[in-house]
Amino acid sequence: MVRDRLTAEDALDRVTGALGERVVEARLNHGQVDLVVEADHLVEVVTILRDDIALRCRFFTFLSAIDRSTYNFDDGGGAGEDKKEKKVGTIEVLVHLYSPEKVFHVNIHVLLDFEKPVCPSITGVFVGAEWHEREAAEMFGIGFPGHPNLVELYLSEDFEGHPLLKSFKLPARSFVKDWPGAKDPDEAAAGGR
Amino acid sequence: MALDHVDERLERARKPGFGIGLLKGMLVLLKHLFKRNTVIQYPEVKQDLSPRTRGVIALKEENCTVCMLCARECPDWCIYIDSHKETLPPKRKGGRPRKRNVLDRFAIDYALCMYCGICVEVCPYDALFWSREFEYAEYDIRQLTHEKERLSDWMATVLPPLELEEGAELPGQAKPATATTPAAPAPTQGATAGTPASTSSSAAEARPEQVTEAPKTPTAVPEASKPATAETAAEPAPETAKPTEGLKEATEEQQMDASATTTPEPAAKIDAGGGVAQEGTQAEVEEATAAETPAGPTSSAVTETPVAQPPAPVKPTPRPEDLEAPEAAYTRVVEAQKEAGSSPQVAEARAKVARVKAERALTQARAATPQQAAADPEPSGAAAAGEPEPAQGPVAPAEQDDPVPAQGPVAPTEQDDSVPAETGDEPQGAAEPAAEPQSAEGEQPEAAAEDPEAVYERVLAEERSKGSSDPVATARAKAARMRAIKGTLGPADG
Amino acid sequence: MDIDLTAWQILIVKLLIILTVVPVGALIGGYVLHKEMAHMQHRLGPMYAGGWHGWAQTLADGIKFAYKEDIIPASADRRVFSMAPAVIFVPVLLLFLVIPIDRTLIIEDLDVGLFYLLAIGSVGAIGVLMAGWSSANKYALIGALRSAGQLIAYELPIVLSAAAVAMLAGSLSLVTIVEAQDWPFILWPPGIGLALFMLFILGAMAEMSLPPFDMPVAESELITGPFTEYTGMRFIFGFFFAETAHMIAFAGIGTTLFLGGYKPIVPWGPLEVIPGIIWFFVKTAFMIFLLLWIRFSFPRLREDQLQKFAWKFLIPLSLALILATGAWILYGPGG
Amino acid sequence: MAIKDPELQHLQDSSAFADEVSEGRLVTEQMLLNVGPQHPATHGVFRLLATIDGERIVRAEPVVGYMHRGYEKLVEQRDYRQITNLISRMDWLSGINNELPLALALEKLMEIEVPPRAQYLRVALAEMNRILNHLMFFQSFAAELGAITPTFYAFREREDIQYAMESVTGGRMHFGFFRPGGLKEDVPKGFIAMALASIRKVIERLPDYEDLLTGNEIFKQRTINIGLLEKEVAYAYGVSGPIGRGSDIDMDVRRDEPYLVYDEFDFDVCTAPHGDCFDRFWVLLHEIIESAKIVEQALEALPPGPILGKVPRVVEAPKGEVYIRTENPLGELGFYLVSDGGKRPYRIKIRTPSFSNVSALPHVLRDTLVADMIAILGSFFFVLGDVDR
Repeated sequence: MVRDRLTAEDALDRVTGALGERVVEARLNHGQVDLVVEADHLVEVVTILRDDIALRCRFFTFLSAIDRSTYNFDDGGGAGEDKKEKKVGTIEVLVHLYSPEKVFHVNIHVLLDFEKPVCPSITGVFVGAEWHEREAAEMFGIGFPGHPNLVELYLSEDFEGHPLLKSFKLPARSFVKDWPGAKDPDEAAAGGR
Repeated sequence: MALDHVDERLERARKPGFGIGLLKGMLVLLKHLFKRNTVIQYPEVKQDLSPRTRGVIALKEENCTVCMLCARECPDWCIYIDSHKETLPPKRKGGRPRKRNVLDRFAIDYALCMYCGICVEVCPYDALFWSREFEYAEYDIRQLTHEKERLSDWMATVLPPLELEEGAELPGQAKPATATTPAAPAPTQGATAGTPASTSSSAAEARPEQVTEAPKTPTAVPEASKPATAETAAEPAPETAKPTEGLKEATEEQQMDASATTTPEPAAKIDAGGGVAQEGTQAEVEEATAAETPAGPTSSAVTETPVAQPPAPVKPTPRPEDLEAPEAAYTRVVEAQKEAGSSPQVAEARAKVARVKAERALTQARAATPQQAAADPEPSGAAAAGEPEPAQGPVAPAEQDDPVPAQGPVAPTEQDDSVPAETGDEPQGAAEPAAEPQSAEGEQPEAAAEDPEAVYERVLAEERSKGSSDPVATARAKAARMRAIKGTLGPADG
Repeated sequence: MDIDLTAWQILIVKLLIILTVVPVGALIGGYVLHKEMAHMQHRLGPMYAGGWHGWAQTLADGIKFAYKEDIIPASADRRVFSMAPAVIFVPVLLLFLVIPIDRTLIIEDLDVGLFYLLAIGSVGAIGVLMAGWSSANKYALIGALRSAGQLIAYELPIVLSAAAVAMLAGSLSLVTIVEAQDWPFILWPPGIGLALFMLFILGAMAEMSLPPFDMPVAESELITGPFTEYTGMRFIFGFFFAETAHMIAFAGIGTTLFLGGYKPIVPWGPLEVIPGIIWFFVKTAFMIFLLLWIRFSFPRLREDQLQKFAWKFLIPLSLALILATGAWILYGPGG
Repeated sequence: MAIKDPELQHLQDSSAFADEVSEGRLVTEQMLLNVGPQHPATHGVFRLLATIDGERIVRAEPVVGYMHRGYEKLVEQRDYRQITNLISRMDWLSGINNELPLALALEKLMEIEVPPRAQYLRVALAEMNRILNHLMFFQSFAAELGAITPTFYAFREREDIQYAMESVTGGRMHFGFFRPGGLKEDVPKGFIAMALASIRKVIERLPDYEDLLTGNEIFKQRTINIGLLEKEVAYAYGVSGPIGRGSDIDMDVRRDEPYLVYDEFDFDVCTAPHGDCFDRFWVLLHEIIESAKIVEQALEALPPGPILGKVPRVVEAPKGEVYIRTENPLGELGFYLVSDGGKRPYRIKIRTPSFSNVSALPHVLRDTLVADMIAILGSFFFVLGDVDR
């Protein structure tokens, strides 16, 4: 039940206070705490968030990943100020925790190297993360050392490639049939199908 | 905080009873043994579905100008359209031949369709409607592709939209008027639809009286169109394409209020009371965003063709005195547009439209005040100046506010429907079948006083005096001359 | 004029009677099942088959199944697989031999009628096992084992309650049992009579694996239990006819044992005029209505709960009732 | 036949086997039972790989992915209106609730102000859809336990509500009615009366359902203390909705972080402490009453006015990221919308309630009976479209 509801600001202060230097960057985004954390600090951060009495982020909402390789950071609005560094971390794991008592959200962004993304598994802290990590692994090709059985969740064994990466082109329907809307209004070719 | 009172009941519920619960359960069944059943015996008794039910999509061929928006917007790629270009003889002797898109094939493959209604929503010319028929199952999946003949047959089963709940407010109106759209009497010959009034008896007990009672009795509710004076945004603001209730099927007059140029961001002025984008049917403005466009057709931004669709119920015509003179409207809008930063052509086009609107309201007010004569129906969508290049889409907004709806593109059947309550069922001559927008605008054909050539010189001089640029002046003069030849009222000679 | 037939011919006539009356009864029973279920669930039930209120619905089902292809699974044990439905259906037919429909209208008035009934009633369990085992399907196997365990567990309450009735009537012949009963049928002897009746009803429902005892046929778990692999005529006879005919048979037995068979409900003058057969059908119809009513209103018990309910509750209760009836006979008003 | 069980390999030769049996130990091998993917107890295509020993389940491993349509990839190719119709097919029992988070996320990014009438109507339609969803699960749970009659009572009620919603949106399951900024159309005359009538009929008939099921001894025996899900485990798996509230998790987005106009209505959040099948069912049934209360308040206080805010014709979300969550009938549905400024989202992470709820199944199913597995699966209200996205 909701004990003492925190406003976004003091939730941010509490989180930064509790985590100290483990966090690369912390800010508020639409009333939710946004943290950028290094991969090796992740398990520590998640454990603190869950166990710290002042925070009690006990509800594991989800873990997923975002492939920001084609995200246009240029016009400044990108997630982080230093755009150059952002370009490197173009794939990130996103962990979202929620504190039912204090009613505030924490988004943890873990920036990973694009070629070989590896992020420690948090199934030790939240056992529910197992399925989420299996999905992120098969969809983004992220390695999760420490995961009990990292097998595919949705896709079949013989599926090559990682579908949710931007590089994975969705096999468009165009080779099945061409797009009916392709005709321009004024030169609509007569005698279509 | 878990609720305590629930806990007692929960704890009591969890204690094992001694068969009493079983008996209570059995009594519930016995009770139902003697209740009247609520089952509709389907084939004999049909459920009286709402006109909004998404059963099948019907096509009104006359309205389709092959703008391909629906085919592009469809997420499932299930609309196939073919058309060819035809050159039509000039409208009048002096005019140049006009090119027009004629529909060859318009097919919807209902095997793929997911009935989302994006096409019906996105169609700028109200050519697609929802009909509530759903009994068109086939044995062979190929027959599920309905060609345009069959789609037109479905038009017979399209029902007029429903009256709105009291609080409903149309975007274009300040006061919440229950703008009903007195529509054509629901076509009773709809094969299986059964008259909407016949609510299935056995279901009546279970279902409160079905919403659509008898075919909408058209109530001459103050038509919510914008009286000229109130309407400040005279320029062709892409004001709400569809009335709030977006039930365009029934708006008997259909307007093509296309802003002349592809305004990237609609310089829309918010008219009273409503948001810019009409609530339901946002005409799809952005360029075709086909689902996975393989190469992404580099189609030019299709002209944003918001279809102005003010409800067409009869409006109390304001007195001529308090209407703004057309010329004043024209000048006012040009300045407004200039400092609003739009390009000269945009400003000028908008001003022209505003002038036509103002003048139209003026003449209509003048015509309506002496007697409730039904202006002869001017097919809407008439292009004020020059014929609409197909690509660019119809230009002039012929906002037809006259009491008698102009040729009803929406009329389900070819027979033009008029507002029954308004002036009786005086059969309107069916508008020319071809959707070729008649270029004449203006309503009361008065005998033109002067001969065309004199009109030409006079207008040319006038325009020059007013300082408009040369091409504009000649264009206006020629237009005036054409009108004189045709003998309709021009904007200037209001 | 009386026709003198040899014993054989009488036997054939009797069998013919059974072979016609029981399937028709099963059809009617099926129809009543659909209709009652429908109206209890606030709907109409079959309306179209055969005209007014779909009276021919079960007939249509039967014909439909007859046309269905008769598939025997490849890995099934063919002979046992094809024999199983017969082993289930024939005992149900034989039950009708001894049920007295009217004072004289009884096919075979055995003086050990009740004993015969109970013996034939338990043959069905073997058929179910045969069906489950032979169709080489995991679900069928589980269904069969459950069904066998259940039939055996609930055999006892029926036998014991029937025994108590036999004690009260003093004979095993069904006709004498009916004669021995008089007016307030199940209410006499007070308490015991009603308890015996409830016992019999629960036992019968478990025998026929009607909900709440339909684990072997649990749709959501084992689809149709031992009969998952059966199609066509085998399915009809093994499952559908057997179940409905069984229901009618048990309703008949229940009427004869507890509700006073062909005797009028109230021994009041004018009611005596109505022939016994009418009374028998009225009471059986009530019994069928009761059985179906229970069937539609309850979820099913779990397998172990069912067994626990039988061994720990029903059987001790029936033993106690036997004791009570004995005491009643000795020290009660009769003794 | 060969013994597959690794521990029992030493019994391959018959002599060792004979000694085992002679020592009185019954040698049984565990059977691998495939429940699904076509199985009446699973709500859709879902396979449970259960290793059973007799009738006791040793380990149950759900195999998902049969319904995986790849929403998160599809969504990156579609514009926002097409997405609205797409995601209403995720949890197909609550079509309109699925569309809500997308509309809210876009309104938050584009700072659109939604007129009050639209907000009230959204709440009313969402709650009516919640009642439809709950009635459906009330019926399917009862059917799985063997009671067939609740099915028809539940559908009788659903029909009226669906009819009312169809007269507004045009569809019965997939509505496609919410737009960023408001609704597609306004409600027809008579809708309020019809909706309130159908809601009141549900409330008036709930005591029947209580007698039919909750009071029923057999039902209690089948569900009490079956399938226990502890509170901490539920938190760890992210279980929310009626299942979470059945395990004493007092969380309801409508009350904790009120979106739309939920803060203007008074309704209770019903929770139950024990975390077994009975409690989950109890919470589900009582949420119907709460939803009905909300619908009544919303429709009676429906303000006049337009139903669409100021929305540009082309819905283009500005750059930015936002996580919006709403109380879907099955739990917390959240959209993490990353927008690149175009007409199409750059990425949407769809956090569906059933995905997390079902991931807690193996924990609950350990050491239960086969018949209980059916009760537990029935009491875990999940829809496969939600699980597999």
